Amino acid sequence: MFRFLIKRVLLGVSTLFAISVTVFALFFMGPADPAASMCGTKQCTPVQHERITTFLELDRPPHEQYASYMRGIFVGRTIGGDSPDAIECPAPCLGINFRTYEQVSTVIGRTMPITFSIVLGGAVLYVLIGTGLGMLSAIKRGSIFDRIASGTALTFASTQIFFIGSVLLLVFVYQTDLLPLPKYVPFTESPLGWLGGMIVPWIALGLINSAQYARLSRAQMIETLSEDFVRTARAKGLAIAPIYFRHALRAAVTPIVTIAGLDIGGQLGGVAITETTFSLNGMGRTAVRAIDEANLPVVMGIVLFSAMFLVLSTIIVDILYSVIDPRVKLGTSGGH
Amino acid sequence: MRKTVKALALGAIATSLVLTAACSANKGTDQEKDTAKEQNFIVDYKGDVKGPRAEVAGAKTGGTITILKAACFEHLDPQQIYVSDALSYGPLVHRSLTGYVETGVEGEPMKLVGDLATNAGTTTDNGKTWTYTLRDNIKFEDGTAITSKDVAYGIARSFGQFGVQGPQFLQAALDAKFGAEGGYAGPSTGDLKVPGVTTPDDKTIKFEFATPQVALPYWLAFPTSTPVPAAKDTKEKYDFEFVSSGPYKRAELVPDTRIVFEKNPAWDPNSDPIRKQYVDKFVFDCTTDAKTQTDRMSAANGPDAAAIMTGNVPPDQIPVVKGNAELMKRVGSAPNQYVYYLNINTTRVTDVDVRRALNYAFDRDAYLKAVGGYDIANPASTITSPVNPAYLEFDAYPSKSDNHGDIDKAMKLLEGKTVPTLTLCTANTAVNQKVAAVLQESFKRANITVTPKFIPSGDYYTTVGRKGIDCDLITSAWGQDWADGQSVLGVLMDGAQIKAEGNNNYSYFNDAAVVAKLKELREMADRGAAQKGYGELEKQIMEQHAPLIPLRYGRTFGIYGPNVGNTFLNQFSQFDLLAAYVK
Amino acid sequence: MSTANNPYLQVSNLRVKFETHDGTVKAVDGVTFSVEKGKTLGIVGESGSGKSVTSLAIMGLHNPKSTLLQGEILVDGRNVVGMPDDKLRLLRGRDMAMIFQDPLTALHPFYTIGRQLVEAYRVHHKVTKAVAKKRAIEMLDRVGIPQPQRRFGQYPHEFSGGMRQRAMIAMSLINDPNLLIADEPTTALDVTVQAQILDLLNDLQREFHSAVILITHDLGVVSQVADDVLVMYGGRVAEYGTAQQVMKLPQHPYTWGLLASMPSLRGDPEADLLPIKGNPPSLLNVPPGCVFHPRCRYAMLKGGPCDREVPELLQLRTVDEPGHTVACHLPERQRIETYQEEISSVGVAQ
Amino acid sequence: MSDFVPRQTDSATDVLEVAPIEETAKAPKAIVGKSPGQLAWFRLKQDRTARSTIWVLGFFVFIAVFADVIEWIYGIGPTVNSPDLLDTTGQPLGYLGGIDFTTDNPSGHIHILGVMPATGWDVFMQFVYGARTSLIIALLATVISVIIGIFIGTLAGYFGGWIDQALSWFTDYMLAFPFVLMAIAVIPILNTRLEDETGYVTVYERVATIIVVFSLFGWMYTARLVRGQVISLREREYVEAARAAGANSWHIMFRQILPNLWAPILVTFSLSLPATVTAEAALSFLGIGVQQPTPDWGRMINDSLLYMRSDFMYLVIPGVSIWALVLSFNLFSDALRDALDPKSSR
Repeated sequence: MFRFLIKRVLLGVSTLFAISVTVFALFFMGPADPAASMCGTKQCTPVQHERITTFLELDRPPHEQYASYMRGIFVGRTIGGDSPDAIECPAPCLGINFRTYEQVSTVIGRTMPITFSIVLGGAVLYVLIGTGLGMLSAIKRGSIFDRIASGTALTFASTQIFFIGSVLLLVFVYQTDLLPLPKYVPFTESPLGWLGGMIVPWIALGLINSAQYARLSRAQMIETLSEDFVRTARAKGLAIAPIYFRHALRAAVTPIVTIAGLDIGGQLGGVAITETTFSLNGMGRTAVRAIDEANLPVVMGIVLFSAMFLVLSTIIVDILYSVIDPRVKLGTSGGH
Repeated sequence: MRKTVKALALGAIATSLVLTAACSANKGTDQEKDTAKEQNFIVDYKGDVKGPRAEVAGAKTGGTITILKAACFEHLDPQQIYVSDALSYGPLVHRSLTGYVETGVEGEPMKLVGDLATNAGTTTDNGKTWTYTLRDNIKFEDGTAITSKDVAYGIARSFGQFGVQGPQFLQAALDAKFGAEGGYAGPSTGDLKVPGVTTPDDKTIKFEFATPQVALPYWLAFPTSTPVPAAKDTKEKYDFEFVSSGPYKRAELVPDTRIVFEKNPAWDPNSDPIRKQYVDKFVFDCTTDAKTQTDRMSAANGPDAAAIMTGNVPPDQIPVVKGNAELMKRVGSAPNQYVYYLNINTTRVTDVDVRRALNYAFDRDAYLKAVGGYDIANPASTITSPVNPAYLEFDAYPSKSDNHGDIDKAMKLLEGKTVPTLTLCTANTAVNQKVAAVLQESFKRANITVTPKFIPSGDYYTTVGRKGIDCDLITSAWGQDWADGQSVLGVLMDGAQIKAEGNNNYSYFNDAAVVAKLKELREMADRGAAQKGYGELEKQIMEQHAPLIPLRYGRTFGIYGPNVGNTFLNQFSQFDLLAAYVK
Repeated sequence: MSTANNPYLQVSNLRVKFETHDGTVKAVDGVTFSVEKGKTLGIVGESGSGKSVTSLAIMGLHNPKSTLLQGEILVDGRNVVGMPDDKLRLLRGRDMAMIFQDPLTALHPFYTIGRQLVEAYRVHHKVTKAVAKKRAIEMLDRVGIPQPQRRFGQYPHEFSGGMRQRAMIAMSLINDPNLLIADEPTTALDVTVQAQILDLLNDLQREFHSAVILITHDLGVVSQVADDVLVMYGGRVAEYGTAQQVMKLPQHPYTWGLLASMPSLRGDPEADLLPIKGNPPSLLNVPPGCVFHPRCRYAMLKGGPCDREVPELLQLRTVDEPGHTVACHLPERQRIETYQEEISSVGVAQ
Repeated sequence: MSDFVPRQTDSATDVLEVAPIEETAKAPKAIVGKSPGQLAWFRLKQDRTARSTIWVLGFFVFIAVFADVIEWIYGIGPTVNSPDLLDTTGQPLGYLGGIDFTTDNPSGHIHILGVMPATGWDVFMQFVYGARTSLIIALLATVISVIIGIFIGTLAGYFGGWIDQALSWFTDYMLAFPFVLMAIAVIPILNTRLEDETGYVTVYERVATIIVVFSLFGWMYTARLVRGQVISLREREYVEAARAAGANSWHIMFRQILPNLWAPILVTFSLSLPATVTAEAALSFLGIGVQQPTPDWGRMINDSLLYMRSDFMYLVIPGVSIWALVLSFNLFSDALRDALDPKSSR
């Protein structure tokens, strides 16, 4: 177990390292003149250009830039070198937001709760509802309920969040005022306000994703129900409920946990489309805006952060897997 | 699974029924024409306007006004402010040497008055030397008195790295080497001495220029001249940690999210002819896009009753808003200072008849509808905006009917000529992509082929501002920096200013007679007479040279809450809050 | 063929049909047999012959929605056809139990062996977990699993194939059932282990005195352990009799084929096995007449009834073998001659 | 499901259910005498859902291929300005977004799906040419990514050892990139590399960029799937036989093993195609994608959100088009999976 964890974390770290190198190379060396593209819509005066160049150390060789960036993450650094306006950036320093002169880590810290609220709340909703509906469909396979549920699931699974989200906003928020307008209120400030502000994004995420989870869990459950061990359970004389819940569900839930884990991990790094649809300034939308502004340090920071969540979620899923399925021995499997 | 298809079909039918029911015939609405009114304008050189500002009839104190914004101010560091939202609401916390008094009352002229200074400026030598004396009892939020040194320090700052985003007229006029090697580079170099600026005592600040600068009072109305206490200059963080000199101060500031201003007790109403302090708090909600702003303003529930929006109502909501008579009472709709052009690169399209033909061939109606309709744009025929005092109403290339242009005249002008394929350069945005296609189709009617070239929007003006660019048609927009013809024609049509890079004259129009006339107008001390001159010059340029096609005048179409008193669209096309109150 | 009057299980004219994507499948078409306590019935046939479906129907483990059951299945006198599932389930595991072919998939991979045994016991006995655990360990011990205390807490994947099947057997016998159905219990196991498991089953049957149905495709296995033999083909009974009768004088050409394809019983072990040519019939599309006729070397195709009439299951007339029945159009005399001349003498050679 | 993006996690697991062909053939119910391919095709033809979705998909392909012919018959192109069909706010006059089956209007043409707000362009022609853009991008991107996936998956699965470890690591590494952010960040950067001196990038280059980015970030699930299948096939007898007969690795991989994988690959393909259509639409929603005047459904949705309240039809048409296309693909791939593996769940 312990050896496995170490191996897994090392693999994850190597992935993250490779991603950081790639992203760094792409963003800082991809554009012909990153300083100019960061300069903004107005004309770039030599003064501005030079300032950006010194602050991002664009005048130094790429490997030094990268080394200094990585050093910043672990021990902090001074941005702007020996310029009189140098900015102190303590660890974990992901650089400085060029527009607001905040630390990128502060930007992430501010936008993270928004993304987390959307994603985790939505996930609870769609995993529970989706899985529940799917399981029910599987049990009542072929019934009217199953047909309606499967049809609805397929319909919603084929739509997009920006379409459903916009229609939801139009119908339930703007035109009828039945649901509150999406906005972020910190939970600590007002739990009710938090709930109200998140409800529409959750519903939208819920509609689309629970459709997909319903499809997945229905298929999974049907497959499990045809397994020999379910037949054995019936042969033992077990009643319906323990057959479904103790035997079938337990086995069917494994791949769902895996996928939910990877999904949530992927989403925690920002749900750009959802956040844009509902005008919520989470990490995704912030990153999109930063890309528009060529605010490379912010983009870089958020992309790395997202990648970290993805890598982390694969590790957690592996661990979860071994908890759920005793056949999986952590010591031997290297990955998925 | 195969049975699900039926369920799907049913769902689809049900949905389409709902949708059908939601639609009815659109027969169109008539567009009321608002005639541009000539603006009268007073510059208070004598110091007649004194604090406090007159009470607003019916005004009450207390309450909170919420300002709905799609994004927070780019800057609140006074020396970095240059964008209209910050120019409009920055004065709640920042005072400068001069400032504008606007009342929104029909017929009452806008005034440029002394703000921290007692008057708009005193000059004894036609603009080469200017002296300003500070008012009494002006203080920073911490209670320390504002001295001329603080003002000078602010101006010094604007030379350094914290002024690069702000306007740079003053700096360029004070220091010929500004921005170049050997020029003054701000206080972080350790040198506090701004060339040409002296502070003989704590109350006086003096500006000396090499050439007459009649526009100085306007330039000082920018927060470039906002005082900054040197001890509290936190450099780049000053955007968030600024020290207030106005009636409000920062109570909360979460970047990209939320800003709250509360009353500043150190501010003395008697020292300020521009601002009132009726409202307890201003809350800037920076995460609300124009669509949502419109919806919240339409509903005006709870705190939104005392809110204002800062964006334009999006095109799909305009018909909805216009259909609601009650709501229309709370709509602010007026032309703004922006004018949009299709510049014709005169160095490439040298035949003036082709340029005239392009003007005739342009389908302004199609264009206006493509950019959002007549509520947020007016058909333009001049270079100068109707809100500028230099505006002269004329149309050198009138349409045959309904703003569709005059193809016959265009064809006649082009008779016997072959026009090569023209390259249309425009910034790469969603709207511009559509507009480019509309323009393309529009010129096709006169057999002129245009191919669009989309340039990344971040670099757009840098790219097309490069002399020798291979664009034949270049889209651009211009908003005056101050209410004077010089700030439009003097920038856009002055061939003498054409340089290798960083041009604003995107037509690359250079005519000796025009250059001479512009120089004469620029240096005229009587600005009223100068404005007339600009108008006539403009008419002459359009008729004789046709260096551009005026596309549209910008309009603002916004909504304010029913409980906001004394607000109106100010010169920056924002709802004015300097003397607003909560009903 | 035993002659007791009150067999524990009496199946009469059982028909099982189910709907699939591709059409209706007649998996079992008119099967009759009986088993009494202490006896073993071997059901033999290739895959698709309907033997497993029959056993599932007895247990009531078929899918009730897509499956149609007809006929009568009397378990200790109670007809389980049409019995509501909540009543039937009380019989399952207590009165009748089943051992499946592949213990790896038949045991739940996520629960310990012990937990699954305990569960099986507690379904039918209101006892504490401790009591049930004691019983489970006893059973594990009884089926020959060493260190049952330790094995109790292990997962199926930690067991070897043979041990797993022993655990499966322990689980099925934990409630002391009167009827045990073993569906190819040794197919998935190594040859050496197969014999052990069969021995174990034999021992247990003697000890528990239950009726056993042993389903297999291996006539050799049947000859070792079964008292009676039921040969099934294409959902129908081809031949039915005591093990002795069927092994001594098999009557159906299909049984001959099964015998011939047995490796060990006779002749030269080096000789090739003799597989039956062709594939089992598609139950979607059952051949007319005798189901076996397309593969039958002796079928009377020209003018004969084999491809037109379904043969009845008839008692042998010329030899005195009470209870030995066969469904074949060939004249009995010809069958006996053919068997004696061509099959038993020549053995495998053909 | 990350936001909008290709729900391939889901798909991939589903696909894994597809049984290898041989087993399908041996299934007890199998009808004797038909090859697995014929059998699948037979089942597909029997499936009503499959039949109807094939018609819908065929319709989209037809209009995409014959867009020019349709324009010629219909009489008006996709970008002809008709400002006189709009009111002063730029909204279409008349009913349901300007639907007009007569030519008695200022443009002199019929507009069976109405006209676009702001420009007065004909929505039907936009829809027709939009199908072309969406399908070309989705098809090419999917084909390329599936090919990359097959290649990498086969190499990893066949050779095993360090090659497998390295390629699997690379797959994981590619999967760890946040797709949406990378796409909107990388597409402009790639475009800047294609710029001429004024920063201009042609339509073809832009489309190519999108396809490249989708292919680059879209092959991982196919690779994983193929790897797993190849590992299970690697030890089969006929492969052993081929190896014993001295066939080289390339021959074994691409002649012996791959042909046995067509079923799962076909299913992955049919699942990732709609995912790509959706992803392209989503990128257009974020403002990265094909540009005017090239018609595109995704951008149409993005554009129509601006007119959602005043011209709901304009949102409905591209929205329903994409929905119908994606739904048809999803239904079709379900049916395909059923046909290829009748034992599977549904």
